[in-house]
Amino acid sequence: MNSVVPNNKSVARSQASFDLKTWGPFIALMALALLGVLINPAFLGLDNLSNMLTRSAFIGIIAIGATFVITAGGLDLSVGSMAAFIAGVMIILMNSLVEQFGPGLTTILLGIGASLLLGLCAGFINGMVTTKGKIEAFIVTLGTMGIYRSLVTYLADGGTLSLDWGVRDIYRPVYYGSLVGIPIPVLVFLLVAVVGYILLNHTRFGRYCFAIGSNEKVAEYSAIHVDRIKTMTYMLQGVCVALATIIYVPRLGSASGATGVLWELEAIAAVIIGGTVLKGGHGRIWGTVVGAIMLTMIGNILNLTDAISNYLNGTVQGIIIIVAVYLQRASWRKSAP
Amino acid sequence: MNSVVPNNKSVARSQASFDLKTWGPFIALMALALLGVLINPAFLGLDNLSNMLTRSAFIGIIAIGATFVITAGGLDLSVGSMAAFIAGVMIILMNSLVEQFGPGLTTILLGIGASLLLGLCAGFINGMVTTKGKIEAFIVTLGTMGIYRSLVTYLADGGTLSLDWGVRDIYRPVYYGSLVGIPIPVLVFLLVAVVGYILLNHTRFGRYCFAIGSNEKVAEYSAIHVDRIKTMTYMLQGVCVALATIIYVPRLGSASGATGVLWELEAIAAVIIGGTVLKGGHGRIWGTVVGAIMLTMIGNILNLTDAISNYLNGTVQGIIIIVAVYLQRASWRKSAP
Amino acid sequence: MSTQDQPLLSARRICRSFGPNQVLFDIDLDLVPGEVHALLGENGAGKSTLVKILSGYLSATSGDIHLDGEARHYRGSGEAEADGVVMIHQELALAEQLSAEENIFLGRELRRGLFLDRKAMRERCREALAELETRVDPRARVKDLSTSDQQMVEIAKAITRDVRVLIMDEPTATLTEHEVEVLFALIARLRERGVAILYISHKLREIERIADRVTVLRDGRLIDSGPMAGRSKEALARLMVGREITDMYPERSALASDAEVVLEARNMVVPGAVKQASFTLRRGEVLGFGGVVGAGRTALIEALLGLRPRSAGEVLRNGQPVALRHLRDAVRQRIAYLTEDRKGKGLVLNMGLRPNLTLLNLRAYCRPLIDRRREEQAFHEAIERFDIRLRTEARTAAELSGGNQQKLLLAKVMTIDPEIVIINEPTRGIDVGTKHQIYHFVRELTEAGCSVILISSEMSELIGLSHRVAVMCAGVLTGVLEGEQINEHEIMQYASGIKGVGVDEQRRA
Amino acid sequence: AQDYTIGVSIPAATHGWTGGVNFHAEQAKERLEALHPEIAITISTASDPGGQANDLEDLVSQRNIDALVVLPFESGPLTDPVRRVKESGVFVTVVDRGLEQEGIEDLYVAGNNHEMGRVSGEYIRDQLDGEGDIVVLRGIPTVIDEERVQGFQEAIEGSDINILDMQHANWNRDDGFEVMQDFLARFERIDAVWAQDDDIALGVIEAVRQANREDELFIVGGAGMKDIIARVMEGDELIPVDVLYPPAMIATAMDLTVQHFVSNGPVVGEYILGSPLITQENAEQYYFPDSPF
Ligand SMILES: Nc1ncnc2c1ncn2[C@@H]1O[C@H](COP(=O)(O)OP(=O)(O)OP(=O)(O)O)[C@@H](O)[C@H]1O
Ligand SMILES: Nc1ncnc2c1ncn2[C@@H]1O[C@H](COP(=O)(O)OP(=O)(O)OP(=O)(O)O)[C@@H](O)[C@H]1O
Ligand SMILES: [Mg+2]
Ligand SMILES: [Mg+2]
Repeated sequence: MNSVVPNNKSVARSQASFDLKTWGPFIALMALALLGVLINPAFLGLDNLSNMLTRSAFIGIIAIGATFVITAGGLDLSVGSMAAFIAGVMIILMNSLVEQFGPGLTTILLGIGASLLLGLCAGFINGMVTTKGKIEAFIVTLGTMGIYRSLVTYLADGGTLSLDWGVRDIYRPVYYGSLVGIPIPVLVFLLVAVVGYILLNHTRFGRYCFAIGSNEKVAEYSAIHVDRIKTMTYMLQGVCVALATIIYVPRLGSASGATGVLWELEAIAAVIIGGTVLKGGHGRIWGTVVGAIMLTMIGNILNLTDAISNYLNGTVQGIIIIVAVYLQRASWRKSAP
Repeated sequence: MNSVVPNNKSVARSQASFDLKTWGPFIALMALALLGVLINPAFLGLDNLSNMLTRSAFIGIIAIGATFVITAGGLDLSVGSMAAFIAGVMIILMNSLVEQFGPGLTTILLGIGASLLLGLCAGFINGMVTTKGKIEAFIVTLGTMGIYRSLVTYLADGGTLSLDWGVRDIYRPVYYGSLVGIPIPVLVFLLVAVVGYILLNHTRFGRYCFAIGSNEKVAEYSAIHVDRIKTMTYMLQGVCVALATIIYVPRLGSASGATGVLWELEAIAAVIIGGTVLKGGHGRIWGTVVGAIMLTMIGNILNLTDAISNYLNGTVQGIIIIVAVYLQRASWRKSAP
Repeated sequence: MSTQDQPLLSARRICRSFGPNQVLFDIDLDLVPGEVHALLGENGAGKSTLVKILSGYLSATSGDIHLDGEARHYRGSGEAEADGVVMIHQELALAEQLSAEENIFLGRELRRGLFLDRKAMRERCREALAELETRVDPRARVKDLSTSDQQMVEIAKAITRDVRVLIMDEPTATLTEHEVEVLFALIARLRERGVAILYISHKLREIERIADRVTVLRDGRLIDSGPMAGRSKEALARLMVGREITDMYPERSALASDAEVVLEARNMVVPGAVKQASFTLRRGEVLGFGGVVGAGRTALIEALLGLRPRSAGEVLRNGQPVALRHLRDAVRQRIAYLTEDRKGKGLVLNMGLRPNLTLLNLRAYCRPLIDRRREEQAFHEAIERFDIRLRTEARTAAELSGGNQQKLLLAKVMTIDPEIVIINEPTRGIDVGTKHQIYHFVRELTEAGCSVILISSEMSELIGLSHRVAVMCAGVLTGVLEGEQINEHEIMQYASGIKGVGVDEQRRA
Repeated sequence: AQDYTIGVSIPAATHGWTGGVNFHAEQAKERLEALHPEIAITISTASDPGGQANDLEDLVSQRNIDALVVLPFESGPLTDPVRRVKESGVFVTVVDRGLEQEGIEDLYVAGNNHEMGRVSGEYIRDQLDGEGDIVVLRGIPTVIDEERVQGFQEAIEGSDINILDMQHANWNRDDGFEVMQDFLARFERIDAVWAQDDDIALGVIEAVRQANREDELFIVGGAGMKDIIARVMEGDELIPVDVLYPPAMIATAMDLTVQHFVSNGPVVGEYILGSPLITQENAEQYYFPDSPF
């Protein structure tokens, strides 16, 4: 009688799977952490954990911006070289401001301001060319990726731009300092994540991103300024890149053509691992945060062991990423066959 | 009664725009060639043109495979490192076969066969993990990208794998030789393009790719084996990569971790420049061919002049890509407002 | 050929649940060759769910399906199709980026050797489209076709297969009267050939014309099933809704003779679609727009609202020229627009119901963050006001039944509290009961001083509701009919360009 | 009248050292063109071996070069393309990385990666009195990296120096920083760090500073970056020495190639540059504050 295979669990699924969709990435993260501990107990060291989180802040902050862009159906390949470019300009600017203002707060604040402005403009350009020029985001940002990368190489004369040592000493705490025991980059990351979460899930802008990513036509017929919102996602991405750069520069105090290479791929990977859909219409900030931490963690775990030939790092990394995502997706699927 | 004739123009429109969509890439290519001639008449030299076309064959052949994958709504980031890996295995194999068979045709044919088989398998793996594992293609192929890249580094012990010089001398004509005045790689490229065109536009497989990329659900309802077709696109991509590798190896006679870096980006760019839609559902082989040639041409043109600092190559390249695509898309838009 | 009492396809005790909610309860259904079986029911009654089960798109929670007396367990629509059970979807199931021809043959392309036999397919496709008397170009991409043309492609897709059982889920919702006639002729031919036909529609007039047998569902239960003979439209409506429906069209609200003009369009030109159209709309008025599909009504209105580019024309709101460049400008002018394409342009199908409802006027629910409670409240009001039936906890708009989607869309449009409401085919896929409610709703609007523009291909709707009817033909606004002039014959004459201003002159120009 | 065209093909400035190569090539071009009006120099940069092979073809077919100065991305893949250039009658100078076949180049100007590793290894061995725990940060997995590591390992062979672990830091500051952070978290005691490259060393310095373990260890970089040399000059105990591997070798090669055309006799042969140890005493002569590297 009951021969026909039914789908009758679907609503139960809808709730259970919703939970699992939310918690899936966290579960995968825990599994990964367990692996880390098994490989080397030093993994759980406070220093190591704090190092790892601090590191993940760059990619994490950039990936939060990317979550918006991707949710709204776009793509930004230029973030890595944009970061390098912003870092370069910021260093040049601060180095020259030192002469006027000395290595003080003014110099740093002006540098930070310029960085944010630059990020905003860079994002604006990406957004306008994509929307007004009606060119695929892939092409536009591939183009600007090359442009920024070569501009920073040009600015650095092929070498490295180094921040004035005086400024560096004052600026240093932005990366190395901590507040109530938490490293500042981690705080910034958390702050950006919270703001991003609110923006994506509790504001009009976020809602519009979802709508545009799902169906641009419907968005247009819902009186949404599609081009404007899309451009804004790129601008937000730019600001996120600028923020990441602001906490990146005090770390090593330098920028070169090699800065931020492949960050775009890492950022997009973090976003997708987190459960955001690459084709748009569905985005999750906490997923992205976990994705970013997961990527950093894989690198960290590999550095904690010499069991594997160095040459095979990439293999292990690749396998872990695929397995982690599989586990995570599987946990959704189990409840929804 | 039936005096209403409203719809007759829409047909005419659809044809006009279709033509421009087909010819748009060619127009952009012509514009680019004109730029080349203006910068340096040597651009038109027979040697130069033949060099350029020969070069574009690698990316071109890979991009033709990518056209299928992308049309069917997938993505393959692993092609570059897959090429490196295949090249590596092929070289190791041929070097060891030399001892048995000597540096003859047998060795080379066996190498070629192994290469094709490997490509097929690699594509199969990508396809199966994506479809059966239900993991995003982006993640899977990002993972395999790392895996292949590190495997080739491992095989080469961090260094370079070099083809036996005896074999190299025999194998050399595959890249440097020509038939009826046309370099062999160009012939292969053309052949792959023609086969690809027929496959995409004149067989069920191609049509299913369009359907799946356009709407997977509808394809499934139409009794299409979605997973199978998708896996087949990855396998086709693998074969294309193997073919590209087969004509690549005699050129440089070696493989290392640095082989094929960023080819995936170039291949995807060629596909998108050619007018294939990144989100799937629409693909054009000739567009891809033109896209691949265009990318090579930009590099070639940059070598024609000293006017621009080498550091700014990327800037010029980026601008040219964006402008070229803009021109091409603009030509569609004019006729279809 | 099987005999009359031998059912071709029969369903026994079909149950179906979505999660904890059961939407079908022990449904029995028999389809007999050469018979048109009509399936009726309110929006959300479970009709689409039932037919999807019959044709293999969904599986039943329990129950059996027999074909030719043999039990069948379809695991996919492909298997059902191989048995000759073919369905025309309510929710269009076409690959948008493929051409009409490619869609029609999707999954069973004709081949010559390894290659597609494009010529043969084009030939067959032309034949099928010709049989349906439509002008659809086989090479046109489905994305670029109007909804009615898409529906015709869907029908063509079905009839080019070897059908034994043809299931049609509201095929006429988006069709013009002419196309409906063509379809009926086709149905008649298929019936002659001994095809069993299951036909779902909310248009009782159609049921009356073609059905041999009817089955009525209400809330997922079988209410009645039997021969059509001896049943009236009214009786069917009562069975469906469970109550009597009288005065389908409410009395028109009285229109003050000095009612001021709230909206005026002058000399609107849309390239390729509309030539020099002007009209006015007064306070409290229902202005109907008639014409065959493709006459340019949608183009005219959408150009007015800034949704499409126009090459000339002026829009005045309360006598003041206004520049509407984006739909947002129109919303600011308190003009609401209900699109005719609810899936393509109306609702974000993979988004929740509440976000869909508030998307148009999200501002009103922000302070400054989105206030979920207010959204929830608005949603409950909308459910009440527009009678949206939620029998399951639908997470996304895609899970609503077709008619309920339409109601949600109407509710969405009304969130801006408009003064001018432009509704394009508002009752598409809506059951009689709700239609009745919507008509009364239109009247309430005009009572309250709002003005309504009603674009409709349903003649009776235009006639029943409008104070004036503007008729278009081939992009030309041929005339505005008033009072006694508003009748079927007159509208047809204007719609086909026989009567009315300047059709020929303008076309020649 | 420009009688000679010299093509220079080098890797693009993707990290510090190649950046230095680019800089010195540009400088040499300006200097030589000013000095010898009859000579024109064209520089092209590539970001992978295939791209460099393209550049070589273009230099021949578009520019009709008379001489080629090439710093191969990798030896293996570029052997054949360079041979083809040679076969078209061009004077070939190979810089830094030797080709896999003998006798193609007319002139070979090279650093010595093996020796660079050896010098570093010997210094660490001597400094630690032949016993201690060290970590190694390697470059991008390539032949160069492999040769350096081999040289290094040969130098410490037989001593009681224990390499705790080696990881790739890809000649990149950020990677150097992160890998070192992890080493520091993992190992209680590290006596010395071989960073192989000054870019990596800069990252390592910051990581060590962060962990406040400056007193425990010292770092040996390589190449001769001005920032590092400045520290060596100042007598920084964290970075007591550097091992030279000068990007300026490209300029030397260009000079020699030009000499071949302007001087009377042919200039051929091998010019191997050593990898001297830069200490506080001799640092001054390797310090070029105007170089970007
Ligand atoms: N995938 C689904 N998940 C959850 N509920 C669903 C799903 N599909 C349909 N439903 C629910 O099942 C009920 C029956 O829907 P169905 O589409 O069969 O109605 P219908 O009779 O076709 O209505 P209409 O006349 O509006 O098309 C509705 O309440 C609908 O919300
Ligand atoms: N963007 C456009 N460019 C060119 N022609 C168009 C465009 N949009 C619509 N048309 C054409 O204009 C005509 C009018 O189409 P429209 O959809 O406005 O008809 P309609 O009368 O509103 O139909 P319906 O009854 O479905 O609302 C059609 O022939 C259509 O092909
Ligand atoms: Mg329905
Ligand atoms: Mg219309």
